[in-house]
Amino acid sequence: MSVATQDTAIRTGRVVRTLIYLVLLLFALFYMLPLYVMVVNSVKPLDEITGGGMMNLPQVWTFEPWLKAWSSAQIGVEPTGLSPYFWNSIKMVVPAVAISTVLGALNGYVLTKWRFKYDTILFGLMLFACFIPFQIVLIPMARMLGLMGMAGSTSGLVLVHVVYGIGFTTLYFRNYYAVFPTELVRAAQIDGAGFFQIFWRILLPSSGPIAVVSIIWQFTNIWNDFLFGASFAGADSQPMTVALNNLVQASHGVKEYNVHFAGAILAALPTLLVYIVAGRYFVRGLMAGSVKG
Amino acid sequence: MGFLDIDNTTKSYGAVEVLHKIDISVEEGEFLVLVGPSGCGKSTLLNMIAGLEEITSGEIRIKDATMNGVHASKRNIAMVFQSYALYPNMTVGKNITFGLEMHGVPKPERDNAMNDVAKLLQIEQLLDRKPGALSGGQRQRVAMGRALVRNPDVFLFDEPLSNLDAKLRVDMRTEIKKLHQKLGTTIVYVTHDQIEAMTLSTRIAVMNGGYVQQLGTPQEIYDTPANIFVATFMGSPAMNVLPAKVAIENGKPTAQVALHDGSLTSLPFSQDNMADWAGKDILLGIRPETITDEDAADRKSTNIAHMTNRIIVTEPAGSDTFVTMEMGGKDVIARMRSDAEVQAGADFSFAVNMEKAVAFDPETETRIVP
Amino acid sequence: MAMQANADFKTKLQIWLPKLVLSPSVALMVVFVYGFIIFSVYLSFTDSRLLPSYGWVGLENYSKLWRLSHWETSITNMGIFAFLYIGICTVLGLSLAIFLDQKIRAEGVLRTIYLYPMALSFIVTGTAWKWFLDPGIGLENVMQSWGWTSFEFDWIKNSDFAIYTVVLAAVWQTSGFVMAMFLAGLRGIDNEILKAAQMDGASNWNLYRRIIIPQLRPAFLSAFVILSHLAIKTFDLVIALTGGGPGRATELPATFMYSYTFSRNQMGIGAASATIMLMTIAAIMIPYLYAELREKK
Amino acid sequence: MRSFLNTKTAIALALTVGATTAHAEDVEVLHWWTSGGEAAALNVLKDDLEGQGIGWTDMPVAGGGGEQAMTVLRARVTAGNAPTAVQGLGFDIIDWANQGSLANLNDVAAAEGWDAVVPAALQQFAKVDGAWVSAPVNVHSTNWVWANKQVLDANGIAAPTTWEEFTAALDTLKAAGITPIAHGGQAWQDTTVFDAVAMSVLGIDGYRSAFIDLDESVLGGDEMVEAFDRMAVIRANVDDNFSGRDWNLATAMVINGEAGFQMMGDWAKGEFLNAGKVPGEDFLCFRFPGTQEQVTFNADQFMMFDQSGEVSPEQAALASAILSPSFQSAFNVVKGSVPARTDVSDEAFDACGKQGMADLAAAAASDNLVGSVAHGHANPASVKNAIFDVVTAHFNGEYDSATAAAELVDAVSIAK
Repeated sequence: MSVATQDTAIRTGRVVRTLIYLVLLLFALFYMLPLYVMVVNSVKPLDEITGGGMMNLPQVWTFEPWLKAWSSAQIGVEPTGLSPYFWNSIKMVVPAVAISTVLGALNGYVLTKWRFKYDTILFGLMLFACFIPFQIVLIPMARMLGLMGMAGSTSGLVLVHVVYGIGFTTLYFRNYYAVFPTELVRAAQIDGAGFFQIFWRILLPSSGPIAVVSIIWQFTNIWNDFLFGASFAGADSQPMTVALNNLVQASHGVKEYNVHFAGAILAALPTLLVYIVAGRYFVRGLMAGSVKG
Repeated sequence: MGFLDIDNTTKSYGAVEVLHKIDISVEEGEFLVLVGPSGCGKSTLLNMIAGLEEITSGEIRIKDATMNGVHASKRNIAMVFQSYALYPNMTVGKNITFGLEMHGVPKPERDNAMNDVAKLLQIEQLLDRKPGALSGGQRQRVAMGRALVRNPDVFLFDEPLSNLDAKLRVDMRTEIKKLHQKLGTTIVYVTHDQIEAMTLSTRIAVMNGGYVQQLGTPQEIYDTPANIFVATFMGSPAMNVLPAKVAIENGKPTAQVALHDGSLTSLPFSQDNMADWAGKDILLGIRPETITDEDAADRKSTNIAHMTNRIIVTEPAGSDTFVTMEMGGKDVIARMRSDAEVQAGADFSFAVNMEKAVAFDPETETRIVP
Repeated sequence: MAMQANADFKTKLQIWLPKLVLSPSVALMVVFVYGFIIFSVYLSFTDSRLLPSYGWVGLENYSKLWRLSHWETSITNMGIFAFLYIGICTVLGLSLAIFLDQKIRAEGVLRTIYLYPMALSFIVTGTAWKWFLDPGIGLENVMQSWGWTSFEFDWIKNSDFAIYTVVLAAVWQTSGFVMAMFLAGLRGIDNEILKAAQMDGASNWNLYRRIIIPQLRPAFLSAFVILSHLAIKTFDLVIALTGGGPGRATELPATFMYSYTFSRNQMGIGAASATIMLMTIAAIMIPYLYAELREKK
Repeated sequence: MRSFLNTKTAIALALTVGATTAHAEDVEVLHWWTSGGEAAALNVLKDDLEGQGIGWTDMPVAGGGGEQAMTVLRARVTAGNAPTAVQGLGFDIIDWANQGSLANLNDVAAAEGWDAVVPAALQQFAKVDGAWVSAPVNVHSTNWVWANKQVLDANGIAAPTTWEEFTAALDTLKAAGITPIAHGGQAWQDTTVFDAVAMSVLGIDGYRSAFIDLDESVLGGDEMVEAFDRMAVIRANVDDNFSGRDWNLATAMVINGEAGFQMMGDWAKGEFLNAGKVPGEDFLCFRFPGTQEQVTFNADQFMMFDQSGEVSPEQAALASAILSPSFQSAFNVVKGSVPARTDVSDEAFDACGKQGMADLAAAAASDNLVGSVAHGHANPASVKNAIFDVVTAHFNGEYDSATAAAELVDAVSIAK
């Protein structure tokens, strides 16, 4: 395990250890429960679901709902399934995460290694910006996007997500770079490295752990966003969450719960994967950055 | 005009002036040590020479060219940092040649330079390792290698030995001195360790509170400290400074110093001008090694005073034995030969080499110049 | 910035580059955050309804706002929710982190299980939660069908308890993340101190209470910031879980603001509630930020 | 500050000039009809337009009975990027028309004679200041009761026609151990029931003065207290698990015979039909007792957003297609509603549909057709939601009936 599993000095007795395992397992069950409900019901035929017993394993296993959710469920007037929206989301998330992470890294670099008067106040303002409730920015943001000719486009959505992500990415990188030795920067300056060379050659190669935290955070938030996606996307750039909402919220007619669950899991798959794959670096990244005083 | 001139230079942060009108001129090949307690401004001054901090007023020149506003990389200087500041993501070789690469030196030349330096510092076998895999001493060598490879006009060292253990520190100290003698480069070296300052330097600037307290050769600094701060900062154990009154005895000025029982002893000055201070209070500075047992008194000295005083504590240190007594109401340390028969609580007869004693004006705390 | 006249262009550029690099972010922040906040505060003094309009009405929207029992409900709910959510997440996160730090065998797997809810939005898990909490088909039904016939769990249908189901789901989502923060904090503590304390005869309990937990202060602070920010922004969760019901029993300021601004065409009142929310956030965060950032200088 | 000033002028600009987005030959349609049946019905429209060489850019945003779509619409209009056509309901249409955002469809309307075939009560929401601004798709009537015929027969209950008969029927069912009323505890469902109940107490005139004219003496009057008392009776006949339930799950309870009645708009019929039930045989549809004369309605329409100062050919084509009798029939058969024009043949409709069309025509003729509060056809959104708040709070036991009536006056006055 790559996370620093240190040699804890704490010793515990056998009974206590058993209890600890029990508690940990119990909570694991608690955390798994909703996912279990979703998975189990996504592989059941609809009549088994409406017949009750949401916790029961399927009597007949079917992967039809998954196929339907992906490629043929009714989203709008076209039975396209979620797949085209999946790619819309990817096209939005990748640049937005990349740009906000790079900007956050540069900001953190400037705020810790190139300090100037009032830099702390500036950082405070950026941090406070994380707290703005998104509901209040919808209308003015729409106007700004319209003025910039980015309304209803993927680039507009990228901009929105970058704007409201910078605060967090800056926070992460600033805390991380704050403990990065300033002497290294000075040594590089004397060696003749410029502003960007220092960043690129000296700081960035050591930024892996915090970049993982920033990417996980941003990826999750942007992928899961619904409000901005619904409000600022055009017909051909609606992200996955909006499509999922259209699938699940359809107001009239039979609710195909199994398809809804399959769709929901599909919509969540990328973020789940990110957590499972990169999660092991996550604690390490937090350790290196955001929980340091 | 020296090789490196620090001319009337000050540094302020906002309204707070932290360095006050510093004037130092360093000749080519000199080894200047800036020494002082932490917060005295020595590192700030070094950073200003390096171009890492701006100069608020005044001028810094290297080879007669002003360095004000010149970027650190364009000053042809190299610096060795306290933490070594090795780039953790690069190999030792890369660390050494990074500066050359940044200055656009072609790769073959870089490799040659790297090999030369590695040979000089005996770190050839480390070139492919990452800094994380090196010991403290090895890192230190690499850091020096990185500075050497640039062949700069001035080397700057910022407390380079403070992270090493005691033994290694002494070894590296010698190593640096050898390098300096071999290469003859100009060095400015910051330390808070007065022994490093004394052993390495050709000249020392003792700094405190943003002022250069004294600038001079190690000997000058040691023997004729400009003031009490310099006197007590340089030397270990520190110089004893005790209150005394000047009296004229037999036409010669003497210092009247109270012993442990309140009785006065007379210590005659070698400096005749102390007669001007007759009847006044002064502070008398006596280095511990100038108070000895009678047998160890400096035979070349023309002015040995004698006194008997009670020993409070003895501290055998192997080569010497330190003895604490009370003089002028202060603890005073004397340095005995290790075989001197001293015993705590007993009275003992001391020889004081008054030729080396200095006197300070108690008001200004500056040395009364003969 | 004192600049020497003889500094060459490249050096000058190097001096200005850091600020140049920071400036796009600052510009974005000024326009898209603070500009919008000012705009929103301004709207709260206007007669805006469907769309922004600029007839000045003074404090009318505020006086209307405070007459709405609905607003009071959402404020009270925010208090209950924030208190319980932050409290439970912190305690649970810390406990799990401590347990997980005992050289647990399947730590990697468990950690991932605890963390994954953070990856899912409530648009994804909302239906599952609704089912689970619904007495007719969820936990109550399952327990009763397993033979525990007296088991009752109908909070989501009960105006007085529904807010606690919101807390439950919110805790489910973020406590794993808080656990990760504390785990990181625990891993950062010097083992020597622990050994020393054990030699001093400290029991495990005392070790944690007196030595370890006090050292986790930075983790506590980070957790507090992240949790309070999430608490204030809680929106999807309520919409997905209860829609603000039963009645208006689980309305929170964010849902209130949204519904007045967008569903009810009373943008002025919505903006007034947003202004009050922002002021509350500022009242909590500014002292915190001030203390945090000052310390680091 | 700068951005705000820009926004101010720019919004004014956007509203007067309008904006251009969809290609000249395409229509972009923002709607929330995403379920299979609805989408199939929309496809009829889409194919029709594509037959005329007009592309269809689909912009579905479901959620909250159109609330989510309205939020998106606001963002789109503010951005100067309004869709060509937007599904709209009642007062939302009037609000947007008053903002000057909608195109004038009078030329199409005159050419096709809409004035003559669309009921006047519906025209109130499609014509603003004498100008047609949207194309009505259908009329839903909301004061329906749906009943499981087997359950009623088994308990000897005939379709009740008065409140007394209704309460007697509820008692009978309760005694038989059947949930008398299937209901979903969501504000709009509570108010849908309230609409019918209030109508049954207040009558058409009282309903109008209370909910349309917002007359405080009626809103807070004794009859309103009586209406709330009846709501309490209904609440007492709903199972405990009603809160937050989706309407279609409540319908399923009636279909499965777990419950006797459900008060719901005509869209509930689709659920019965999907379950293979036959109107008149398996299930009954009748007006809420005491409201047999009246029809409370809501209507889906498509607002045409002003794109260039005048109606574009595509918008005209779309509007014309929506109002064509063939589409009206095809769509409404699927949707469960009745056509927005009264001259469409009822041939394709089932028993309930036929009754709905007849009721609508009769109510329109006798001035008994009135907008539904619950569905935004009686008041603007602010007032509607204020009423929701009170009705829901009362239904969930927060207020007694007298308090509820008093709160109603207060809440409406704040929202006005």
